[in-house]
Amino acid sequence: MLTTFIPLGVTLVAAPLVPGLINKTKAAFAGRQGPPLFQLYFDLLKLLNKGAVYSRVTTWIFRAGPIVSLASVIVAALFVPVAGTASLSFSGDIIAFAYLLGLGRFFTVLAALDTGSSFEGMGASREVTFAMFAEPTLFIIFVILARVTGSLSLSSMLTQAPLVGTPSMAGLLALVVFSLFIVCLAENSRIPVDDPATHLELTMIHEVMVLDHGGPDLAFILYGASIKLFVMVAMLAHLVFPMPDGSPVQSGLVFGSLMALITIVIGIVESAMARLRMVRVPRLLMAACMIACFGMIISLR
Amino acid sequence: MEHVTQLLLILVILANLFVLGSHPLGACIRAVAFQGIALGLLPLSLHPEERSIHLFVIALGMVGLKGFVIPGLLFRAIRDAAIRKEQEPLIGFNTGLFLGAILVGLGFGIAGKLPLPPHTGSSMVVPVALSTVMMGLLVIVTRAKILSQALGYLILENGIYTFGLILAAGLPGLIEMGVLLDIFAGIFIMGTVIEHIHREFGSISAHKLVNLRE
Amino acid sequence: MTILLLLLLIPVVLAGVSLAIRSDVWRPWMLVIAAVLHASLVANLWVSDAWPSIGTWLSLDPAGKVVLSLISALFLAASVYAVGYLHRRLERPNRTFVTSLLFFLSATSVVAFSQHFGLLWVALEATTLASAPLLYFNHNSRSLEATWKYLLICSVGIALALLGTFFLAVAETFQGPVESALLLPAMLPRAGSLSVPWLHAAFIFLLVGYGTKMGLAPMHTWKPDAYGEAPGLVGFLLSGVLTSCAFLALVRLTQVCQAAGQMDFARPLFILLGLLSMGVAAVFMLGQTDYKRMLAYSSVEHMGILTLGLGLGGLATYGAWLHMVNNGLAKGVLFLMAGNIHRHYRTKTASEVHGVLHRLPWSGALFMAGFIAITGSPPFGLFMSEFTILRGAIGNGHWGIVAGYLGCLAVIFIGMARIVVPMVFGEPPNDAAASGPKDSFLTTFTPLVLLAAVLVLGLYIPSWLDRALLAAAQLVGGLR
Amino acid sequence: MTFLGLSLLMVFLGGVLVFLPGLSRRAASLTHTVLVLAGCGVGLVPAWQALAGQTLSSVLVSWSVPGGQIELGIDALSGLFLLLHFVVSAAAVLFGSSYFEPYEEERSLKSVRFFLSGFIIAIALVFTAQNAVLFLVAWEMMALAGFFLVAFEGHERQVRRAALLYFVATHLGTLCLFVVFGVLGMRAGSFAFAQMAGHPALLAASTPIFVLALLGFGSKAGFVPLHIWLPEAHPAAPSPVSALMSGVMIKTGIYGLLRVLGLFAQPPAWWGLTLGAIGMCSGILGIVWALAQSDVKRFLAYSSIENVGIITLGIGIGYLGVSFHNPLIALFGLAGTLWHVVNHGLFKSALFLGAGSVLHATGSRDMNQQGGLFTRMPLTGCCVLMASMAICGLPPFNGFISEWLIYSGAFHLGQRQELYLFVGAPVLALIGALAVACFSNAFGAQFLGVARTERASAAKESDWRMLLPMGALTGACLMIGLVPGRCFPALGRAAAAAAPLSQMDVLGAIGDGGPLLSNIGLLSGAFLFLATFLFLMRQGILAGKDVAQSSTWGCGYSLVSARAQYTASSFAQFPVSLFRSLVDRRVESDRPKGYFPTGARFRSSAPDLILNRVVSPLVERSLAWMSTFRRLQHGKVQLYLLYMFVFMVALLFWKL
Repeated sequence: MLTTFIPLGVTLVAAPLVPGLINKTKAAFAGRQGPPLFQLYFDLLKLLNKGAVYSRVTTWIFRAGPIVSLASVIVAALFVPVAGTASLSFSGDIIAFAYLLGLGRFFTVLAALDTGSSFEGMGASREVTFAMFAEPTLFIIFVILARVTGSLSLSSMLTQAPLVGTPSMAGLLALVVFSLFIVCLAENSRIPVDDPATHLELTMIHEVMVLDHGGPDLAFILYGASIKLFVMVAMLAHLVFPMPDGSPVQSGLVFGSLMALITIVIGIVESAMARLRMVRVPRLLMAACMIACFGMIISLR
Repeated sequence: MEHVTQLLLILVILANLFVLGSHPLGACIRAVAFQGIALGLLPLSLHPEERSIHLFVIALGMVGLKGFVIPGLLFRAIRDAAIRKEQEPLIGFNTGLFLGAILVGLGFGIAGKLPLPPHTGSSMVVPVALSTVMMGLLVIVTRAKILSQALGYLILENGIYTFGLILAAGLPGLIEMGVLLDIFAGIFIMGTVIEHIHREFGSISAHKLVNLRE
Repeated sequence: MTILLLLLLIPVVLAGVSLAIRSDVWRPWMLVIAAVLHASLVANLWVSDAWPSIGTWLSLDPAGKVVLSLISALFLAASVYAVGYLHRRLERPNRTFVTSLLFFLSATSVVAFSQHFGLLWVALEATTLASAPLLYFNHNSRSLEATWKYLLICSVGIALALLGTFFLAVAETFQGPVESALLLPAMLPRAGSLSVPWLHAAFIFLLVGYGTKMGLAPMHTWKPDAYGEAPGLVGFLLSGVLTSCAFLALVRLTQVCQAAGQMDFARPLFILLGLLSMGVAAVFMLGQTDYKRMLAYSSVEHMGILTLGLGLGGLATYGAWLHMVNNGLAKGVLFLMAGNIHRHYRTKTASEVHGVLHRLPWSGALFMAGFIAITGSPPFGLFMSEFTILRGAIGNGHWGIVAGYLGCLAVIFIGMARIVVPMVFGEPPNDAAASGPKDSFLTTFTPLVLLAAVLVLGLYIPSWLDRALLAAAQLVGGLR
Repeated sequence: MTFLGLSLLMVFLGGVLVFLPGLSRRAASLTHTVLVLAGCGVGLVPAWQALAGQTLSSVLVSWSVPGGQIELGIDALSGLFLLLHFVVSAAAVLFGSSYFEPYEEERSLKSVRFFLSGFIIAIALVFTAQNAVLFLVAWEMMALAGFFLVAFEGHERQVRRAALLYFVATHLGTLCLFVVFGVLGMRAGSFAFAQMAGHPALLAASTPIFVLALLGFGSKAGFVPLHIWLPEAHPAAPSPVSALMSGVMIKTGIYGLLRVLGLFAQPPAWWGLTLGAIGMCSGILGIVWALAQSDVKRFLAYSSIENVGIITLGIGIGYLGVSFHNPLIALFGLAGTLWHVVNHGLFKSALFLGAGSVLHATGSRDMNQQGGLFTRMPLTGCCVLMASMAICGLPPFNGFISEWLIYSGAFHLGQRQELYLFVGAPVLALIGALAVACFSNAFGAQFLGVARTERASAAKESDWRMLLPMGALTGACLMIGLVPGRCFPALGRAAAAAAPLSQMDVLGAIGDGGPLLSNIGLLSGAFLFLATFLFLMRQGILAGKDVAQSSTWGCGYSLVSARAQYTASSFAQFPVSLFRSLVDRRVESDRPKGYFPTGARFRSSAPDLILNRVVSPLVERSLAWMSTFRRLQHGKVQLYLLYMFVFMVALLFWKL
């Protein structure tokens, strides 16, 4: 029974590496040395050892926000395959995956509104608006994969996708990966949609919602964000190149290199582009949605 | 007796045209009275062979009622309303006459559609009756004074009565009397209402009676 | 035989007596006495299941029996209300009012019994003349104008009906003189030998003539003026009793057509008139501002429904008969309540009347319930009859008629709701009207009984009434 | 079935005994509440038995109305709806007993209590009537009782207008039903549903019946073009009544639709597609309009339209499954639909009762004037939070279960060849995301942050008679969310009764549907376990440390006033601006002028798009056109006679 949870264990352990690698690539592009790869681990340890400061205005919902968002992401990570196998998979778990992410987002927004500050309200409103485009795109991708692989469980969808084999699938693969990549950037508030490293409250989206969290709560939030990023990148990895079904060590190596490759691509995108204007972000997400629909039409032939 | 019936029927049509074309209200009432008398005598000429008392009584009643009692009522109403001068119809006289002619044609047209009942005195009765009915309606529609509208109603009744003559035998006396009684009561109530209107509105012109509308 | 004589003579005798009575306070009780006697005699007819007749002209048949009992019931309710009403209106002498009401009762009873077309015409003309003074009770210029228009239009209409009766007589005697012409029981067996063109002409004239009495469009123009200006009580009697008598005349006409096999000539005419009346009522109801005129158009609509039911035949005829009974009862509630509201608020424009529920709780509730009943909502009887007529229309596949029928019902519901709901609910205007006469037992008890009757008819049709309606419907080719 | 009779009798007594002269106000309220609660309790028994699969004998009483027959019977489908009905009615009446107390002084509540009982009885009759005429009578009596309840505060012009709109809309809908049942009755020869089911003669008239049934039941259920009365009637009605209307009365439309469409043995495929299309556009439009509202009850009314959209989408998927002979899709679609009907009944009535409790405490329905109520009304806050999470379909609650079923039906449908079938899942996802936006906004604006007005800050928690029903309803939501596996067979039976599925393949589909649902139950359990574990971990970590209190981070600006917070309108301004063409958003504001602005004012409202842009102009134009005809009644008696004369001559020439 224990072996089934290895993929979850790998995810939990390796998740903070991904933001580290992204910051490393951005530093390399900027010609500076940048923080060490394991910087996030050290931050998490530091935060866990701190006390906490809560605003007088807030209720227990503010304290429950980080806990629920982390728990929901961890349970969602159960379904995502790591190196070909997932901890838990049943037909229809894609819906559970999406709605668990929704649950995390719901409680983060409530925690933001609880503080009663206008910045957090602004961030919450933007977060919820962008989610309105990301979710349908995600579901169109799931429908495409369900049509192609004939199954409704996330792990079998991603692993058995005969994408590379047939020529027509190459076009479909490109469309699906591209739209999923944009959704990943939007969900994890990376550069084109939101700048994780900004300090100007008016421009933030995700960061401003967690302004008032400190100490262990902030640790939970950062850790949850990194797991979510790891999970999305893992999905992309499985789509880009199907895992060889040889020994676990071999598929593990392939999976690790793919993850690193995609993370570096994210880093490159972040260093090459600036953040889009707030009005343009819905257009980008709408473009992702149209691309997915186009992929859907192609998959029908 | 055929030509006597023709004569009386022509008299009825003439009375109609006279009312349509003439100004003074008094003259119109007299014309309608003559029409009533002519109609009263018509059954005698239509069915000469029947010498039954029943026919005489009805004829006498008709002549008395239509010739003298009802015109008397109308004259009394005029005297109270103190209007002697002629009535201004809504449409000019010649158009009135022209319409009258059209209606006579219409009456004959409709009568033509209906097969002639075998044992009527003459073929003229049905068309004359129908055109008198239509003329009566025309008088009501085109006159401004409500008294002349009552007059038009009277002409209408005369028209219907001429038609009733065809089946003089068929219709039992009691019903005949009932019809006469109802017509008389109708005119009587109309007369009283006209008096009230005169007292209430100060005139009996129909233009005053338009404030009940949507 | 004696019951029939009594039924006809009692009102006349009491009319004479009430002429003699000088005090305005005691005279209205004459009405109640006449109504109670009349009702007890009719009840006796039902209990002993007797079919009295005098000679061949006056005899009772199923159709006449239903109409007679409806007349008697409605007159009983009206008389009880009239006592309360006239005691409140002592400033108006009610001598002519009470006597003409009693003449009205006897005339309508004659209509119910008459089997002879001529006698039927005389009786209907008598009802017109008897009801003219009733309209003029308020003695102001508007009611005078309404009376004049009522008299003129109805007299012309009835005159055309007389012409139609003569046409019918000619149609009958076309082959040669026959004994007892125009007598229904004699005419029906030999209806085959009627001359068809004359019968058609007679049908058209009688339809237009009695249609005027019934208030079918386009001969309905007198109705809004007459009901708008008459007191609520008179409006109720005209819309409940007089229209039923005119409907009976049309039924007699249909009997003749049925026997002569000319129903496919008559059906389109009935349906045309029915739908035209409902359409006109719908159009005129929408922008209506005066709630009494609204009830007049509602009466035009329901007459349209009756004629439509008669025209559709089969199941719809039974529905039409049931609808006649329901309509009479429901109209009672609405007109009497409109009378109460009018006297309290002293205005007829609906927009100036608000909060009737607060000011006159009983009248407001009954007015609202009456509105719900008259627009054919289920718990009340009108839904059953309208649904039966609809089933009749669906049965013989007239989709156009179904659409027109339901379209008019919908528009009329919207029109009436826009008038009644703001009147019943809302804040009452707190001006001097607050001092108007309040609800009293006499002015609200009878409408309550009528409403209860409509409610019972909606939920449970007693078997004796069901048999009577079926017998009446079978006269004109109806079935359950 | 005697239980059903007994329960209806008790509810009826509850309504009538109120009129006893001797009764004091408190005694009247007590008798009414106790009797109706007991009636609902007793009514639950037959519903539960029918759902558990027992076939109950139907009551047959001869009724001397033409074509009518009093026939009451409960099959699995009626059992499900009855169960929901009695649960929500009990909660609403208990809530009402304390909600109506402030109205006690100024007016007598006899009529409201009578009509409330009448309303409950009529709905129960609608669900159990097996004869078309009885169904119609119960249907209209429900509409009537609803009208009088909506017009409870009839003295206000706005409430009167809403009641009138509601009454006209239901009546027009009923007219369509007249034709539907008229045609069914005439073709099948009898008005009993049993005889009508699968009758061969019905096929010929299936299209008109389908369209008219859509119009008739759709206007009651609230499909988008016919929904115009819903956002007006619910805010006007008192809260317990709007809970009952939104939770149960709307479902009578769905029940009727399922019952009538279930009569046809072979439903054509385009039925499913039309239902799906209507469902999708009702869902999206409903939730977009909800987002733009600032009045909480109007917001909940629009959210009901959205949920009805989801339900209809489920019916569409179910019927597509039936016409494609795929029992799995059919079962998922229909079971998901029926489950969402029950779920929506539970959490929507809880939300309305929550709104009622807030209205009771603060006296205002405008979300922009509330704020910070969670600290003052914690229990109401918890119930509304749980209900909001349930309505958004978030995992530990029951909303997720029913949406999961509809999703899997949509996905299975998406795997078929036809292009247009893939749209179901993404549209449902968009609706879900919008729902998260709406309800986080609504809950945040009302309960979180700082109180924006002194009335909000003076709010007090409601008494137990308001909290108990809310708590029970949200508890039921959580219960269903955690153990869905056990409820699924009952839902399967109800779905089988709703659609023409053969018994055999239904059991097969239930077989493999069951374990999937138990997985989800496990999932929710795992999530809750993990959340408590993390909570304990954090408690452990913070045990030693110091936990301080300070003010929220205001970027250094310390004098933050409560009005600086994001209100419901400002939160919704950005998402609503993306749907500009769909939302008729009216803003009245005078901006601060000059260098030292004295004051500024901003007021935004979102009246109903269809009502203001389509229906009102249409009604005005038709009224104007009709009034041109009214000039015909101009008062000149001569012309009246001319009409008669011309008509007669025309008849003579036409027919002679």
